Amino acid sequence: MDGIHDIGGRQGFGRVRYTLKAQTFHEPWERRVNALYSLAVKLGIFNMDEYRHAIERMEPRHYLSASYYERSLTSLATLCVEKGIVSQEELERRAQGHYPLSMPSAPGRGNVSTRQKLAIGDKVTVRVEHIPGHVRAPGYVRGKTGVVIGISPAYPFPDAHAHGIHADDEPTYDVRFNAEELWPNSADAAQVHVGIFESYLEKVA
Amino acid sequence: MDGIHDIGGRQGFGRVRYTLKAQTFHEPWERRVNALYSLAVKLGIFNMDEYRHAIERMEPRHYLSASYYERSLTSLATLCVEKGIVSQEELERRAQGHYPLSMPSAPGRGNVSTRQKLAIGDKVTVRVEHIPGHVRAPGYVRGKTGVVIGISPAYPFPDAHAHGIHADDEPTYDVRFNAEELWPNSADAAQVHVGIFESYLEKVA
Amino acid sequence: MPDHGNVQQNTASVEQRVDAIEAVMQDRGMEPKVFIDQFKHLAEEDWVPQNGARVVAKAWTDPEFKKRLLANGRAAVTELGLSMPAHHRHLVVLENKPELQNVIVCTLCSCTAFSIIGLPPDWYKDLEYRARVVRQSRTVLKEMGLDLPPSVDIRVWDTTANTRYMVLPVQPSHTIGWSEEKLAEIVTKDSMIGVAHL
Amino acid sequence: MPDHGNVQQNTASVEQRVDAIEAVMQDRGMEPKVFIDQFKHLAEEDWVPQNGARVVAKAWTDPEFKKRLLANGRAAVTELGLSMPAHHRHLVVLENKPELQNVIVCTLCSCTAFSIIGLPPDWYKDLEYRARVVRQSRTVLKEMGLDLPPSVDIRVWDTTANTRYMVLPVQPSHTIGWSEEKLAEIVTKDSMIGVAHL
Repeated sequence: MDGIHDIGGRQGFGRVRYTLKAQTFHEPWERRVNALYSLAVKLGIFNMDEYRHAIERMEPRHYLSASYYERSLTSLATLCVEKGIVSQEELERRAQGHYPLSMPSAPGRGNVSTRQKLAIGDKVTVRVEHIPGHVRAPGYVRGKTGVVIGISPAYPFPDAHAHGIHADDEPTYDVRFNAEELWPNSADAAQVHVGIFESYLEKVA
Repeated sequence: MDGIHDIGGRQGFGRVRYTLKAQTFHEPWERRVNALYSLAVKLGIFNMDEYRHAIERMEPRHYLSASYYERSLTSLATLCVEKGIVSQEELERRAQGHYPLSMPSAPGRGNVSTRQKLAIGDKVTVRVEHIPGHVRAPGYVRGKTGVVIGISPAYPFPDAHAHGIHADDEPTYDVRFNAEELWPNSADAAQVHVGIFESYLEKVA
Repeated sequence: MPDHGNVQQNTASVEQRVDAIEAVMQDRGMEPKVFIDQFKHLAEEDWVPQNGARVVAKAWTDPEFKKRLLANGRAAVTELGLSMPAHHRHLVVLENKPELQNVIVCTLCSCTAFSIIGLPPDWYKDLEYRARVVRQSRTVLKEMGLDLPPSVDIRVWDTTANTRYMVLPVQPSHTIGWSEEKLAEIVTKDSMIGVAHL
Repeated sequence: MPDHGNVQQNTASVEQRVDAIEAVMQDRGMEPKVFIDQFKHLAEEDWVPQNGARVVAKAWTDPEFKKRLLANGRAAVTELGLSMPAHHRHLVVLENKPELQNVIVCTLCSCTAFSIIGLPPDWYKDLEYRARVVRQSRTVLKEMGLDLPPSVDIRVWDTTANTRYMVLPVQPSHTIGWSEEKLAEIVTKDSMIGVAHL
């Protein structure tokens, strides 16, 4: 989905609040949330793709204003409700207040049937697709052309796996783009490498 | 700029909170804000393009969480500070608290020298440009092709006018796109018409 | 993790912030109070949807006026004593037909021909309408109560430049023959934005 | 205008919400308390940047290991008794050189090879880093204190699939000849993300 989470290259953000030896956790509840969602994954209640997609489905204002671990919490709670483990009412009764969850999911899709095996050195274009469900290609590479420089082991196709429908495994490719082709006249010179599933790519002749 | 304000076609938002005979203003301060920014425009303190751009420059979390009139207020206050009418310190002293303003502006640009006069019926493509300053073409038409169906009178080029640099007047064109070409397989069938400045367009042979 | 927006815990309330900027403008001799009163008058008495309703009613009853209105909206509305601000360079009037629905949005901010159709309603300025109506026009209109049959084409107009738009709604058949005054009473702001029928 | 997000005035605090979901999981027999304790141990004692530091120090001092590490990171780190979760399918080790700086980001969420380089620091998960480092790499690194001369090329790695990355930083020249143990002490998490030199 073309969600608010897809912020690579989006302008208007301020400086990175970088500190030396920055912490991972700032509050005790953050550690608990991280453990609880990991436990749910371990117990097979949901998979990592479902987890990521439930974060992406947060209401855009909530997504942007929430901290990282509040996003984790919202995904965990949303999926527990969607999987029938608890109702939103029970959560709200227990939490003694409104318990914001993510928005409903659109349907997913299976692997792209016309996908091709690619080799290192292949020139590829990222398909111009607007998938209503989960998708792992960032918007900034859509329609852009790059070169395959690495191949990673096959993994369930996230567009399907995040929606509980059958997902064939497929490899991902490290594709190299030039930042100045991604954002003409408006990027620092760099090579930008993105890990891209086979279904998202088309070989350029 | 590829800012958070450019939300046409972005997914994840919920239902429109439509009500019959909906109001324009809900709080007395909203009317005052609308009057105050209009007064500043009338007095020549800033123009409408500067006003719009100062809204777009709001910190993304602030932009999304603020109401329409809080965005107006933030633009008005930011421009009064940037134009030297008041300091942020004075505003904060008077408001007795933190007074969030918009982020600094990137440089603007002048009219595109290679722009061409267009006629009704011309097929045109929206240039693939990523302008760090103000721009009035929504991201969803970037690189897309449509047909000119209307011509509007010339107006100062906003990419320049919003930055206080010389702006030649140029016409805008009503360009018709197919929603299904803008968002393949992911839009309701419709024609989408966008008012586009001449500098943003290239005629397709 | 500290709060990362620039709106902090100790942020002044929006009312305090409005008071502060108004006080500054007062101090600098800009006479904001006078303008606020004038503006209240403009917003409540001048920029009212009854203006557009009069335009629509006249177009329904006067074919020659309708031709002039569709050819040059900005000039035609002056015939009714109406005017538009200088930066609204052009008024394009979009005629709905039984098989054609025109809808207006401003995805980048919330522009409207406010001196003709009135200041925009709250929902028009919301992120939901701005984000969704260009891409999910039929779905959004249906959610808003306008369930169009598939045979009706939709045209969405994104007012991203200095042209302003208004929709000329279809005259309900049961009102044929009514007086201009009576017709003007049934025309709503929402029908001139294109999200409602009459 | 009513509040439009789904986070309302009466929203439970985030702690109350965590308590509620933990209590539900407890009720359903998932034994969350046990797992939270285990996880605390994992996060604080197992998933520490000292793991990656040992990998880096060994690569600096053992050219054959470095070859294996660059060829197949996931297999090579097992030589040091390290492992990665099942869904981290691949570990790609990116070798920095005096004229090449590799930088890791995850623009869509905040993935990292956390069992090797440690859980990600707060700034890595922030919108600012995710939005900006792919497009303004040199500017952002400079703001973060790493001012690279124009002669240094930058490669940004956006970890949007199930491959995980770690940067092999350049060994500082004054540490040539140091023992593996002493070298491991100077390697930081940030140098293995690629935003700092040693």
